[in-house]
Amino acid sequence: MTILDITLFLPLLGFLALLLVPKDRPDASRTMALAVSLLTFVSSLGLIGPYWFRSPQGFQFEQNLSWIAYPPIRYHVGLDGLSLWLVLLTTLLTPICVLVSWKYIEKRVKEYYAWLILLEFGLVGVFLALDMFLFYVFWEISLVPMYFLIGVWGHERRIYAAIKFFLYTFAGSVLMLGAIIYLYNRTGSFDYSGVVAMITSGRLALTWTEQILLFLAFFIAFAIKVPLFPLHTWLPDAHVEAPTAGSVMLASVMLKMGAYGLIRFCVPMFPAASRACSDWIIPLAITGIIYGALVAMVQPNMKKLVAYSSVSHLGFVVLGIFSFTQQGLDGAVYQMLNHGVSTGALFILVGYMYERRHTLEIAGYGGVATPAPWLSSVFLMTTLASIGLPMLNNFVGEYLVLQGAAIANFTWAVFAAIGVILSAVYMLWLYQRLFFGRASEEVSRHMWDLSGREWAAMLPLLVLMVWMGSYTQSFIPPISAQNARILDLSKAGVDFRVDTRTARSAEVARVR
Amino acid sequence: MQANSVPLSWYLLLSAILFALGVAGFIWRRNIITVFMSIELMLNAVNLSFVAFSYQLRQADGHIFSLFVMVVAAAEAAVGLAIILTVFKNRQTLEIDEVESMKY
Amino acid sequence: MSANFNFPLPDEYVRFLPEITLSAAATLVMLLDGVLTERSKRALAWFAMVGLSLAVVACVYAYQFPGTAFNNMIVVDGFATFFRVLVIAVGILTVLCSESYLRGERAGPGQYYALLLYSIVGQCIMASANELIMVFIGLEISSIASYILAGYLRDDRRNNESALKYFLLGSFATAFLLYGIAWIYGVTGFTNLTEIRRTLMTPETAPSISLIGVAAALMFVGFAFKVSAAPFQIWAPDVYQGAPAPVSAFMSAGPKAAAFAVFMRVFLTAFNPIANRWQPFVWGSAILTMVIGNFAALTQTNIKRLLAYSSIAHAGYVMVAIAADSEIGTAAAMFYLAAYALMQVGAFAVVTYFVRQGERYTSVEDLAGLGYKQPTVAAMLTIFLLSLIGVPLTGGFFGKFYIFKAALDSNLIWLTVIGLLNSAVAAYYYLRIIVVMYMHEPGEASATAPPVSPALSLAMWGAAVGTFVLGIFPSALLDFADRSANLVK
Amino acid sequence: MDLIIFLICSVIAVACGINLVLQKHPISAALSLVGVMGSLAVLYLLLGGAFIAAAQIIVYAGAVMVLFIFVIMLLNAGAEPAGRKRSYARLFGPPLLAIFVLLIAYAIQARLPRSEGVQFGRFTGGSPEGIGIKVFTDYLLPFEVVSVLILIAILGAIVLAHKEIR
Amino acid sequence: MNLWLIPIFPLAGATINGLLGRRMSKSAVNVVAIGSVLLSFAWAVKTLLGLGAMEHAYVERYFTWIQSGNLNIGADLMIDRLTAVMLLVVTGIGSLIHIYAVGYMAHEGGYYRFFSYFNLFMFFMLVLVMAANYLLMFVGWEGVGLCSYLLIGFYFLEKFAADAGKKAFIVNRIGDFGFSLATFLIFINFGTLDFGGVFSKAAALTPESGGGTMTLICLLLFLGACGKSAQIPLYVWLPDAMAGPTPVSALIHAATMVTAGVYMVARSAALYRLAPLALDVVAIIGLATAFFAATIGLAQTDIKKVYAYSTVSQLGYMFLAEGAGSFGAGIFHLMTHAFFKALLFLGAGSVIHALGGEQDLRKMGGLRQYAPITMVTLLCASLAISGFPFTSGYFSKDEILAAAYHHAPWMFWLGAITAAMTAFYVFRAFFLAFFGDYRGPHDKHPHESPAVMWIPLGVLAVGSLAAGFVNVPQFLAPVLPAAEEGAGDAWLAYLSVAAGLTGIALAYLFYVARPALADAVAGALGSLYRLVYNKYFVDEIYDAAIVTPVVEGARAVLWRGVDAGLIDGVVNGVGRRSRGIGAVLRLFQAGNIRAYAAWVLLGSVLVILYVGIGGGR
Repeated sequence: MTILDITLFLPLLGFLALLLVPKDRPDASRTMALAVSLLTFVSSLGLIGPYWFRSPQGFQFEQNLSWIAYPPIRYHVGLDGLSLWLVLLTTLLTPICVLVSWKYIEKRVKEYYAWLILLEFGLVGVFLALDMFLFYVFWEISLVPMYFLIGVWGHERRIYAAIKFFLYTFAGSVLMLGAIIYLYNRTGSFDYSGVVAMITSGRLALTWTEQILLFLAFFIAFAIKVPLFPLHTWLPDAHVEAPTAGSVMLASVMLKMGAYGLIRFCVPMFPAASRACSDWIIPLAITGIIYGALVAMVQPNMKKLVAYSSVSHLGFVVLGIFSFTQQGLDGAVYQMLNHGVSTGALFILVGYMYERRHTLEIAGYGGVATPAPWLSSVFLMTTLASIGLPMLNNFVGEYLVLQGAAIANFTWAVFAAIGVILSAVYMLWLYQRLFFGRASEEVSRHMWDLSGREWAAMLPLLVLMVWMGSYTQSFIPPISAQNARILDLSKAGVDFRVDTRTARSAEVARVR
Repeated sequence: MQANSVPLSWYLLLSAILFALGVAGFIWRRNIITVFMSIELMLNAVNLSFVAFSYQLRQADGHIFSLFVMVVAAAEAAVGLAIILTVFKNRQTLEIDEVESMKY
Repeated sequence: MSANFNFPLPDEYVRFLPEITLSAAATLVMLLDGVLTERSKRALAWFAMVGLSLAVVACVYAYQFPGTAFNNMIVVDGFATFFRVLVIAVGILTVLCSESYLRGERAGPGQYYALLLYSIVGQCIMASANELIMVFIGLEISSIASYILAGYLRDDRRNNESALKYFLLGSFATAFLLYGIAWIYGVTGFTNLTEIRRTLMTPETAPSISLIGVAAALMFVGFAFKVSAAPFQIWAPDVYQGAPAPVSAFMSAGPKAAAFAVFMRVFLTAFNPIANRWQPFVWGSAILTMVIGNFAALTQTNIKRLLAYSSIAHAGYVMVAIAADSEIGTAAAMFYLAAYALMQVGAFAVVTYFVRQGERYTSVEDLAGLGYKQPTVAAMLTIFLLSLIGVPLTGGFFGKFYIFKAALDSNLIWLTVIGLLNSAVAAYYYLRIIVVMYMHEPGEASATAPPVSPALSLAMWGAAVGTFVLGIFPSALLDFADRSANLVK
Repeated sequence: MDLIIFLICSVIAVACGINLVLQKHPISAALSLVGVMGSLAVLYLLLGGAFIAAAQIIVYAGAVMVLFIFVIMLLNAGAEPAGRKRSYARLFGPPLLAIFVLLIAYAIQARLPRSEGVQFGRFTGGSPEGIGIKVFTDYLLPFEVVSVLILIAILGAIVLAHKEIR
Repeated sequence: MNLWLIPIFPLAGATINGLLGRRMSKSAVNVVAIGSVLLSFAWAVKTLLGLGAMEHAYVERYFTWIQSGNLNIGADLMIDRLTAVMLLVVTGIGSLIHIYAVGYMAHEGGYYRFFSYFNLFMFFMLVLVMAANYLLMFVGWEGVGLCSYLLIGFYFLEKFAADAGKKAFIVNRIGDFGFSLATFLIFINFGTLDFGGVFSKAAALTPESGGGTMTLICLLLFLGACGKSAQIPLYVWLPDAMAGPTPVSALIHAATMVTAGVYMVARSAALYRLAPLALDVVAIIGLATAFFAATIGLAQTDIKKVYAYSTVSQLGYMFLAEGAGSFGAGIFHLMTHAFFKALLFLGAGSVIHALGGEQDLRKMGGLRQYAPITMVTLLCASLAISGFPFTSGYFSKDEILAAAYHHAPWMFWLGAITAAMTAFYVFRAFFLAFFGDYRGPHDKHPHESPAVMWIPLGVLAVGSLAAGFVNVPQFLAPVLPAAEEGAGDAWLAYLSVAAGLTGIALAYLFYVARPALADAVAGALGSLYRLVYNKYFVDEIYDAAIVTPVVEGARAVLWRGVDAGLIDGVVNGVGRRSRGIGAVLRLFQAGNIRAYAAWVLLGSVLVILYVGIGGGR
C-alpha cells in the first residue's frame, strides 16, 4: 500500500462517498469534492520524493498484484519521470476545477462532482497503469464521466458533442484493444515492461506488417485523443459545449493521455514502425500546428478559438515525439505540462467571463480591461504564456521541440516555427477584441473583477507559469532521464536514420 | 436388385418432395391454418425419411424418433391451434398477411 | 432384437435431478394455482423462486457425479452444469421481473410460472443432452412453453401476433432441424453425439462429407434460428417486441443460451471432424449477424425492439467465439452468454418496470428524464447499457475482450476487427438511451413512474451486481468455463 | 408388387401435397393432408414400420387432423380471398424451392451409398414389440420426458383458449 | 560582481508598481520607478569601474535554465566592452527618460501601470544586452518586444493604439522567427549557444569552411534584426508605434530597443565575418532602408512620424556600417543616435506638451517665444543628426560613410544624399515648429514644459553635442576590430558635412525664407509627392497582399471548407451513412411471416450449398 495507491484510490473512495451525500445538500457535496481532491493532491505531492535530487532508474512505487488469474491481468502500477508530472497536473487541476465549478454548476450538483472525481480516478490510473489491460480499463473509464460532464452540464449542442466525443474516442480505442490482445496472444502477457523487454531483446520478433499494423492500431487511438490534424474535429465541439471544468480537464489532461500513450507505447514497442511512419506523421503534426493556428485565428467563439489553439499546441508535442531527439522528446513532454497549465488557465478565465456575461461570442465583449483590470491582467499573462513568451512556461517547451525538430530535419523546424508567429496573431487579436477598446454599456455592467475563490483557482497556475518558465531544472531532469531511456528503446532494431548531427557537436554539457 | 423392390432413394426423394411441398405450402398459402398444416406435412416428410433410413439400417431407432415426432406434432397442434384461436378472437381473420402489425 | 434391459442406477437419477426438481416445482405451482385464492396467489412467485433455487442446488449436487445417464441420453459435465445454472438463474431473474408485471396486467400467475419452469426444464435438458432426440425434445419443451408465454396475455394483439410468428416460424425451423437429424441418422446410423463423432472420425466408416454437410446444414438452420443468428434472425425483433416484457427478457436470454449450448455441443463434438466445412460459414454468419443487429438497431425507436436487435448483435459476438472453433472460444462463448444474460435481462427488467399497464410506454423517448425521476433505476439501466457497449469493469466488456482474444488466437484477424468496429457502432444506440434518460427534460412517462416493487429492484440489483462481479472478478467463472470448455472427452 | 404400391401411394401423396399447396380452402387442404398421411402410412408398412403405420393413422389422421378440422369448423374459415398483398416471398420462393429440392435430390442420388431395394417383410424391427422394447429400455428417458411436453401442451391450450382469463 | 543586480532593480520596481501601484501615491510610484533605474545605473557604473580595462569578457554563471541532452542553457550574464557601451546608454538615457516621463505622464491615467511597464522594459533590455548566450538574449529580445507592445497600446481605449501594439508585436514575431531558427542552427553547428563557445569555435573557421550554413545563420539573425530594428521589409511597425506616449517613443523606439538589432549583429560579428554574402545583404538593406525612410520623412506632417522615419533611416545607417564591416562605427552611431534621437523625441514631446497634445506640424509655428529651452535643445539635436561639424552625429556618420566608401563607393554617395535629406526634414520640422507664426487654434496657450522635463532635455543636449568625442570604435576595437581604415579620405568628411549643410539650407529656404516655395515644389512633384506622403502605400500593399488573403483564406477555406465541410462532413457522413444502412436493413423485417419463411428457405439453401454440397466427396 504505497502512497501511489493512496493517490490512485482516494478519488474512487471519494466518488463512492459522494454518492452517499444527500441530493438536497449541494454545498455538502461541493465541500466533500474539494476535500477529496485536495487530499489527493497532497498525497500525490509525496510522489515527488524519489525525484527530489536525482532521477532514479525504472519505476518507483511499483505495485504488482494479481487481479485476474487467467488471462494474467495484473494490478501493476508504477511511476516514472514521464508520468510523475502528469499525475501531479491531474491532481492539481481537479481541486481547481472543483473551485471553478463552485458557482457555475447549480443543477444536479452532487452527480456533477461525483463524475468529476471519478474522472480524476480514471485519469490518474491511465498515467500509472503498467499493465496494458489495466491501461485500457482506465482509458475507457475516463471516457464515461467526461461523456456525462459534457452531455448533462454542457451548452446548447452538448448532446451532439458528447456523443461525438465518445464515439470518436471509443472507435479509436477498440482498435487499440485489438492490438493489446494480439500482443498478448504473441507474448502471453499484458505487462508493459515485460512486453517491451521481449521486443527490444528480440525474443518477440514481429514481422514488418505486424509491427506496422499494431503501431497503427495504437497510434490511431492515441492520435484521435491528441488530437492529430485530420482526427481533431471532435475537439472543438467537445470543448465548446463542455462546462468550464470539463473543458479544463479535457484540454489539460485528457489530450495528454494520447501523447502519453504515444511516448509510452508506440515509440518503445514499435521503434522501427514509428520511425518509418514519422515520415507522414510529422507532416501531419506540422499541418496541425499551422492549420490549427489559422483556424483559431478566425473563430468568433472564445472557447472554439482556444480549442483550435490546442490542436496547434499538441501538434508541437507530436512533432517533438517523432523527431526522436532528446530535446524533442523533453520538449514534447514539457509542452504537455505547459499546455496543461496555460490552456487550462485560459479555459478557466473564459469560464469566468462566461459566468459574468453569459456569452462565448468574442463580439459580446470589448473593453473589459476597464471594469475588470485584474481579470484582464491575469488573462494577459496567460495569453503571453500560451504564445510562448520567454520566462513563461510554453516558451521552454516550444523551444526544445523546435530545437529537436531542427536537429532531426531543419525544414520541419522552419515550418513549425511559423506556428509560433501565428499563435501570437490569434491570441493577441483575441486579447485585443476582448479587453481593449471602450467598454460597452452592458459589458461594464456585467463584468466585475476576480473574486477570492476565482483568485484561489488561478493563482497556482500563474505561479506555475512563471516557475516552469524560469527555473525548469525543478521539472525537466526526471523527464529527461526517462526520455533518454525511451530514446534508447526507440533505437532498438532500427538500422536506419539514427540522427548523426548531434553527435557531430560533441559539446559536453556543463554540470552544476 | 430384383424386379419388385423399390430403391430406397425413391423413398428419400419422395420425402424430399413432400418436405418441399410443405415449405411451398407455408410460403404460398395465406390461411394460417393451412400454413400450419403445411408444417405438419413437412414433419410427415421427415418421418418418412426416418423410417426409410431405419429400414436401410435395420434399426428401430428411426421409428422411435418418428414416434416422438408425432407426439410433438400433436402437442404442437394443440398449442398452435389455441394460439390461432386467440389470434382469430382479436383479429376476426385468418389472413396471415393481416398479422404484421409489428415490422421493421 | 436384443432387449438390453438394465435398471437406471441412482447416480443417473441424480444427474437428472435438476430437471426432476423443476418439473416437480412446476407441477406443484400449476396445481396450487387451482386451489389458492386470488390473494394468496402472490406467493406462487416466491414458491417458484424456491423451486428454482432448489434446482440450482440440484445442479451443483449433480455436478458431483459427472458422467452420462440413461444410456447416454444426457451427460452431466461442466458445460452442462454451467448452462443449467445459467438458464435457471435467468429463470430466477425473470420470475422477479414478472411478479409486479403480472399484477399490473391482472394476469393469473399460476400457469405463467408453471410454464416458465417447464420451459426451463426444457432448456436444462438441452444443456445436458447428449443425444439428438433429447436435444429435439428439450428444444420442443422449451419452445412450446415459450410460444405460450409469448402469447400469455391472450387479449393483447401484440401478444397474439408475437406468439403466432414465434410459433409458426419456430416449428418451421424445427422441421428443418428434424430433417437434418433424420439425415445424420441415416448416414451414420446414430443419433448419439459421441457415436456420431466416432463414426466421422474413423475413416473406414466415415460417410461422404457432403452428406454430413447436408445434415449439418439442415441442423444449422434449426439452431441458428433459435439463437437468432443471421440469416435466420428475422423473427426475433417482432417476437421480442410483441411478447410481454418479462417474457422477452426471458426469451432473449434463457432459450438463447440453451440453444447456444446445444449448438456448441453438436457442432463442436459431433461435427467437429468437419469443422473446416462449417467454420467459414459461421464466420460469415457472425459478421452478418453483428452487422444486421447493430446497424438495424441504430434507427429503432421502440426500446423493446431496439433491445431485440441488440440481442441479435450479441448473438453475433457469440458466433465469433464459435467461429474461433477452439476451447478458448467455447469458454469465451460461455462466459459471454452469462454476462449477456445478466445485462440483457437487467435491461429488460427496467423496461418491464417502465412500460406500465398495457405496455403503454415502449418508445425510447418515453424514458426522457428518468435519470432525475428515478435515479436508481436509471443508474441501473445505465450500467446495463454500458455493459452492453462493453465499457471496462463490466461483464460485457470482459466477455467481448475474451471473445476477441479467442478469435485472434485462431487468427481470425478481420473478424475481430469487424467485431470491434461493430461494438463501436453499437455504442451509438446505447448512448442514445442514456442521452434520453439524463440529457432530456422529464416527460410525463417518467414523471408518472411508480416506485419500484421489491422483487423488481431485487432483480435489477442482482443483475447489476452480477454484471460488475463478472467485470471486476471474472476469474472464478472464467476458470470454470475454461475447465469445462473441452467438450470432446 | 412393392413397386406398384409404392408408385400408387407416392403419386397419391405428391398429388395431395400439391393439392394442399394449391387449394384455397382450408377444409380441402386438410383433407388432402389426410390423404398424404394415409398413403404415407402404407409406405411405412412397406418399410416394416407396422407400429408407426398404425400410429400414423390413429394419432395423425385420427386425432390431429380431426382437431384441425374441428378448429376450421369452429372458426368457419372460408376460402382465402384473392391475395391483395404481393409478397415478394412468392416471387423468389419457387426458384429457391427448386434449388432446395435439387440439392437434396443430388445428395441422395449422387452421394448416398447404393443399397439394395426395399422389400416388404425384409425388416420387421418396427413391430409393436420391437418398438415397445426400445421405448422402455434405450428411450426410457425421452419417453418420460415427453410427458412434460404433453402437459405443457394441455396447460397451454387451457391458458390460451379457456373461457375467462381472470 | 553581482551583475544580476543590474537588471533585478528595474524588475523589482516593475513588480512593486505593478502589484501595489494602484494603492500607492504618485510620488511613491515615482520613487520606486526612477529609484530602481537610477540604482541599476549606479550599479552598472560601479561594476564597469570595478572591471577596469575589460580586455576580455567577464561572465557570471547563476543556474542552468534549460538542460536537455547535450543542450545546456545557463542563466548567465556577461560584460565586455560592447556590453559596457550598451549598458551605459540603456541605463543612462533610460534614467533620464524616466525622469522626463514623470512630468510628461503627470496627467495620464494608469500612471503606475505605465511605470511598471517602463521598468519591466528596462529589465528586459538589460537582460538583452548582458546575456551571455543567444537564448538568454532572445529572452530579453522577446521581452522588450512585449513591453513595446504594452506601451504602444498604453492608450488601449483607442483602437489605433491597440492595433499599433499588436502590429508591432506580430511584425517583431516574424523577426524572432528568424532569430530562433538561427539559434537552432547555431546549436546544431556549434553544440552550444554560449557566446564564448560559439565565437571561439567560429574563430577556427574561415568563410570557405563556414560555407552556406554560416550565411544562412547570419541571414536568419539579420531577419531578426530587421524585425526589431525596423529595417525593410519589416519597418512598417515603427511609425505606427508612435501611438504610444512620447517617452516610450524616445526610450524604446529611438534610443534603446530598436537598436537591439544593431547590437545583436555586432555581437555576432564573429559569425558575420564568416559570411561575406550576409554582410553585403546587411549593408544593402541598411542603405536602402536609410534612403527610403528618409524620402518618406521628407513629407510627413506629424512631428513624431518625421522623427520615427528618421529613426528608421538612422538605423539603416548603422546596419550600413556593420554591413560594410565596420561594426564599431555602427555601435558608435548607435550611441550618438541614442542621445540626439532621444532628445529629438523628448523635445517633440515637450512641444506636444506645450501645445496640449497637438502633433501636426502644420498647426504649430512660432513656438520660439513660448518654449525657448525646448527650442535650443532641439536645435542641438537637429544639428547633431544632420552631422553638423563637431557634434556627435558628425563623428559617427563620418565613420560610417568612410566605411561605406571603402566597402563600395556608390554606397557612400547614396549615404551622402540620405544625409542631406535627413538634415532637410529634421530642420523642416524644426523650422515649422519654432519659426513663422503660431498656426494653431487660438484658444490654446502654448507654454514651456516644467523643469522635470527640460532638465533631462538639457542633459541630453549636452550629450548629443559632446558624445562624439568619445572614440567608441577604438574602445571597441578589441571586441570588434574595425575594417581596414583607408588613409587620406578627409574629403569624404567634407562632402558629408556639405550634404548636411545643404539640407539645412534648403530647409531654411523652403520653410523660413520662402514658405510658398514648399507648396509649389510639392505641387510640381505632384504624384511623386503623394506617393511619398503616403509612405509608398506599403501598409496598404501588405494588407492586400498578405493579411487579408491569410485571414479570409483561413476563414473561408480552412475553417468553413476543410474543417466544417470536409472533415466533419466525412465524420457526420459516416454516421448518416450507417444510419442509412440500418434503415435499409430493417426493411427486410417486413413483419410478414411468409416472407420470413422465405428468408429461412434462402438461408437454408445457402447453408446446404456451402456446407453440404460444396464439400465435394
